[in-house]
Amino acid sequence: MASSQHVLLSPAELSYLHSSLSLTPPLRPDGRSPTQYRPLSAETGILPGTNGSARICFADGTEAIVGVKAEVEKTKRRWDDDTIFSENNHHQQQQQQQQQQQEGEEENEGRNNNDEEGGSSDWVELTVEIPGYRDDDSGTVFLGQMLSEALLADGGFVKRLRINRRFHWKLFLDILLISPPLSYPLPLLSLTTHLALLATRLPKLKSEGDEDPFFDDDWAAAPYLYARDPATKRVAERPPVTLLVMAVGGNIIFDPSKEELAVADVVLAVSVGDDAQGKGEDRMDVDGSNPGRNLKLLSIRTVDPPSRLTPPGVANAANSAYGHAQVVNTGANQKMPEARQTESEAVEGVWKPPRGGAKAVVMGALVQKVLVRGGVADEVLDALEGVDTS
Amino acid sequence: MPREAEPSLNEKQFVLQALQDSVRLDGRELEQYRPLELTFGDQYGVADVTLGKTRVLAKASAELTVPYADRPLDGIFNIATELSPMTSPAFEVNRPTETEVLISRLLEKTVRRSGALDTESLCLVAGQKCWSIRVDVHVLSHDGNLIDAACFAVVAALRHFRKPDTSMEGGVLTVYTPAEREPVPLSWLHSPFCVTWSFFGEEGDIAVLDATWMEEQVRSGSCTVSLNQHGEICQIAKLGGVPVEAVSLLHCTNVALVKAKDMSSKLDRWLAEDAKRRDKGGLLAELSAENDRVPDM
Amino acid sequence: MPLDTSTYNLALLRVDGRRWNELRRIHAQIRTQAAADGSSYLEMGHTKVMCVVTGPSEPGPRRGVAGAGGGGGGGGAGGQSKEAEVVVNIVIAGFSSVDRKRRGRGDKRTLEMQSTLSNTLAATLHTHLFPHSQINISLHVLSQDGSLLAALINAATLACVDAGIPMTDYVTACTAGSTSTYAANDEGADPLLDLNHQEEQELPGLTVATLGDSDKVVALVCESRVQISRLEGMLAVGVDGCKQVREILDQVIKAQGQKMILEGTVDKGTGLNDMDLD
Amino acid sequence: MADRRRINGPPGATMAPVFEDDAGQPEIKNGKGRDRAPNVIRKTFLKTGVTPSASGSAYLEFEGSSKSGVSGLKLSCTVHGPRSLPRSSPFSPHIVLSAHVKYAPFATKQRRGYLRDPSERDLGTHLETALRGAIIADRWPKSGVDIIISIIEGDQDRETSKSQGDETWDMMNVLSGCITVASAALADAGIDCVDTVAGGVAALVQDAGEDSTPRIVVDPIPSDHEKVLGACCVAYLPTRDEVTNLWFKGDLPASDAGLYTQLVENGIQASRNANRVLVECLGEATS
Repeated sequence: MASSQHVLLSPAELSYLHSSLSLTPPLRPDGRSPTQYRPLSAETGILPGTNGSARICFADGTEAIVGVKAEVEKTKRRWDDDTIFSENNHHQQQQQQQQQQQEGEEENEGRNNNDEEGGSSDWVELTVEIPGYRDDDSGTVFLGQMLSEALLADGGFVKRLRINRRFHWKLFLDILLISPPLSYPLPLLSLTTHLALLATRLPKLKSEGDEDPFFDDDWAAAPYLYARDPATKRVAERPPVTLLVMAVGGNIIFDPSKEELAVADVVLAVSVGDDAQGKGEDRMDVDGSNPGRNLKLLSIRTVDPPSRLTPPGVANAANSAYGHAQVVNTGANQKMPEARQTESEAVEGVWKPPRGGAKAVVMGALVQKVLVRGGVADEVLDALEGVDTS
Repeated sequence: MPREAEPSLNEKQFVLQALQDSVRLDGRELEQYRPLELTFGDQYGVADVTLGKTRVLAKASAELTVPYADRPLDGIFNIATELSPMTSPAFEVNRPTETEVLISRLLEKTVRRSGALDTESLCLVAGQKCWSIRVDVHVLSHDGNLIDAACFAVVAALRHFRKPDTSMEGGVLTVYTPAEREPVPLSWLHSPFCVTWSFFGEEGDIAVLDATWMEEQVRSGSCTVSLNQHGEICQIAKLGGVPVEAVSLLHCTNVALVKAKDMSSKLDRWLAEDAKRRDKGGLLAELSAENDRVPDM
Repeated sequence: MPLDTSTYNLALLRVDGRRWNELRRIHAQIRTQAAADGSSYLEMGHTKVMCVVTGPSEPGPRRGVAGAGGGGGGGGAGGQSKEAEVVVNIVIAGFSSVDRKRRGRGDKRTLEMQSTLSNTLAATLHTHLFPHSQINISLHVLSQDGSLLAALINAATLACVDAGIPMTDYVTACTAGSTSTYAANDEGADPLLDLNHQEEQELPGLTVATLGDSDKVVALVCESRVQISRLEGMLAVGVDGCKQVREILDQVIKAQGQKMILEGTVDKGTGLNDMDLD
Repeated sequence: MADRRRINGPPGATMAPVFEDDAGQPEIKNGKGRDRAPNVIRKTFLKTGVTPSASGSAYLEFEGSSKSGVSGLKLSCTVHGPRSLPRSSPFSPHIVLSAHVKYAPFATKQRRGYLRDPSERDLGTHLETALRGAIIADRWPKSGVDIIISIIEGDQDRETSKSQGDETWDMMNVLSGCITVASAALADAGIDCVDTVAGGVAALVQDAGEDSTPRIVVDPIPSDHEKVLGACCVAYLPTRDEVTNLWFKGDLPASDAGLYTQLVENGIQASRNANRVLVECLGEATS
């Protein structure tokens, strides 16, 4: 499932799209504003057989289902972890842990201790299924890696899966795209995963310490993976979301459709998390509206813009027996940094696939636009908060 | 993907029309098999089956390995099918075609899932050591009805096969070479055989057994029934194709039972013949009780 | 955990409280998905499947459709054939069963089901009307509780109706089993209709798919050992079950059609006069 | 998993022997850090034309750290093409680029199988993105080029444990090496590019010690530092001043946008350094 799937658009159509998207404000084919997402309907808890599940339908008909299943797994001992599991050691560990809690999670002296608190990224297994594509297709792998990267980036997520020193939860995330991939499914899959994780509950632990874990049978007592604030019923910390954002001309466009991607200059997938730390009580009380979040940047990936693979248009002037005139022309233009722009402007209305990369400044602007307080990431998280995940 | 040349329209028409009149190109009755031949190899567990021009070779082998973690008390039993380009240009190496997947599934369901081989008897030390029995099926020549031939070959190979004898003493597992101890046969429970029906025509009212390659090209559906000599169905697979009246399917299974019993007795006879041939002057003959009494005479 | 069949003999009730000839609850919906040409959602008891049909359309560039061939039925490669190719793709979600089990793309059981579905549907769809094209059927299994193949066939039929692909009749499927084990040749064994997962594990059973309300069997799959004498009873119950399923599916389609006419999504055509709308 | 084509090892796990450290090692473990200036990349060896049978090829080596038991990075890249596409594939107005990255089974601590795993496929996709921006693809319609990279030695510290999650950071270094070596091999194959693209890595690291503050270093070796807070890998075209691929990972507060910009700038700096090596190497080859 590469972003570079074939787009059946003629050079003339591409050229029209490009110029209309480059206008200020840009004119998108479906009439959205540059930062607007496609309208969506979402529900959670649709699959009783899972620990958490969610389904999102975008208005254009693309639909995804995510199911989360958890299993108890024995934590692997590492070769350099020479602590023999004895009662003595056990106490020591507990003391250390207590001590550590007092000190906050800032400092950890021994490596051993450090590992106790952390987890391994093997504890999460994420699979993406796109109908019609093999699961080892590079595009599918890319999507899966991108989503798991965001989830595991800060190492905080796996900590939630720890049961005790010897056991942990192994979380399986199965992400299914139900509809045919009409657009690059990254935003859809990311939002659905976000909701599914919010709805995920793990059985309540009844055992104590490091004994073999056993759990409360009562599902109603099962705590959420992402704990709710008991008073406000709000989720304190939220799973990350990955936003797809592209630049075309001078404009920045969010949640691009397949057609819009076909003329993109640069496409970025930006994962952001909502940092719970620093989110004080004082900011919660403002009449329900969100006073802004402490966003954090978790990962950025460049998505290969499919525009590079579009067929070029041929200008009337160059449309003679020898098309070489154009190639020579581009060769000369390469000396100039703005070669691409000048080329496309040179012949009005003739599509030319972009060449080269993007300025670091442009990429920076894209990221900035995502992260800025009250920006799109904030909006998306706000909107997702509206979904009932209980 | 390379494809086999399809038969021409005229050929198809000819075969179909002949079948309408209950005539087959090779002069057989509709419910008649081509001559079935079986040759055992020099080694134990090699069976070479020919069914008309179709020829399938199966070889059984055993090796010691670790049982699967989730089934510590069971041995491992696998059937590997290989349809090489030698058989037909439509088959490619390392890329299972639909035919190959279906054949291997059918064999698996017929022989493995029906419990023909007692996998528990393959386990030597629970969770640590077990036999892994593997049957490799090689199709040498493809003239239709691969499934029946392959199934017969697999069953024959497994029943002919002898695995090295082992003993367990004080926690020490010993595997004996054929020279030390005569290899032992597998613990075999029942012998299932596949019988494949082919249906022809829009209505699927002409049912034919043991279709040749040409007939398979023009058939509109097929149904494979696996049965053993005790009259148990091990598997039925009519995977789509032309709709057939339920009553005629019942008739098909009943005829298939007769054919399966026939195959079963044939295989028993061949196995007995082979055993007799091997016994002649064999190690077993020397050590048998009758020999002991010779000096007394 | 062996199924306690002794209780069945006492009360003639099965583990989930059904009688021998009762179907589980079937809930179905069509047109669940706006972007697809046809779509459906089907629940048979706790078995839940979704189906999306795309096409008939121009065969896309040969992508690595799951496994080789992807269960391509219809006949020949899509491009040149005189009939549309029915390409079926089944995704069994990892979370669908009680214990998570991941099935890779090369899983032979899935490939076999794909091929079965493709050939089953090709028998009823008028593929000859769409030469050089492809009908893509993609199925998602969200939850499994027995009778999986039957549910897949039913869901695919519904989605094909929704997609408006001409077909001879409904292909409906259900499972049938028998209370006897393979060894016991007891004559008193009852046939059972519509097996759930537990029954499927313990008892012999078969999946049967029939065309319309005829007795014509399109697909018949039996994967367990059973006495040949049991077959007739099981088959009869199964075929009868298929007819019941057909009625249910027919109602679903009619209800959706009615709704669409009332909503004005489609014009009330001439052919619809005899359909009674209240 | 089901690798039936090769003769695989026996079932049941075998472990490579682990030798105990010399006495006194432990203090070095945490005490010994980076011995380069923050803006200096490791010494790099690059040579083109190493595989005569390929249209283009290159070999790249990063110097290992001075610490014992730390291997450098060794990459070899071959480029096949431009060549005609197989007849079954559809028309393409551009050159079809496919990048294949594979660790040798012995390249890392953990043995790699013969089948590509997700992380290798992921590297391949990143590499494709980085190179596609550099290649002038429309000069070869209906043709394809295959770029095959084998990682002969992965950049890994044998003494750090697997569960420290360092592998993810190692991948960035490997990717930057891949980009540079592939660029050299493409040039060797004579495939037109807008510029030579080179990879560079910058990371925000925290060193051991009570009072150390996070700092930005280029070309980091994860085991040299106590903790890596974030890193980015940049593929950069110096003459056009453009970035073809950006991969960032980590945990940065959004409020501090300067940190991100600095990180990318440092990545670009590292890439410029690598580019100098690249250009020099190509110059040597042609002279």
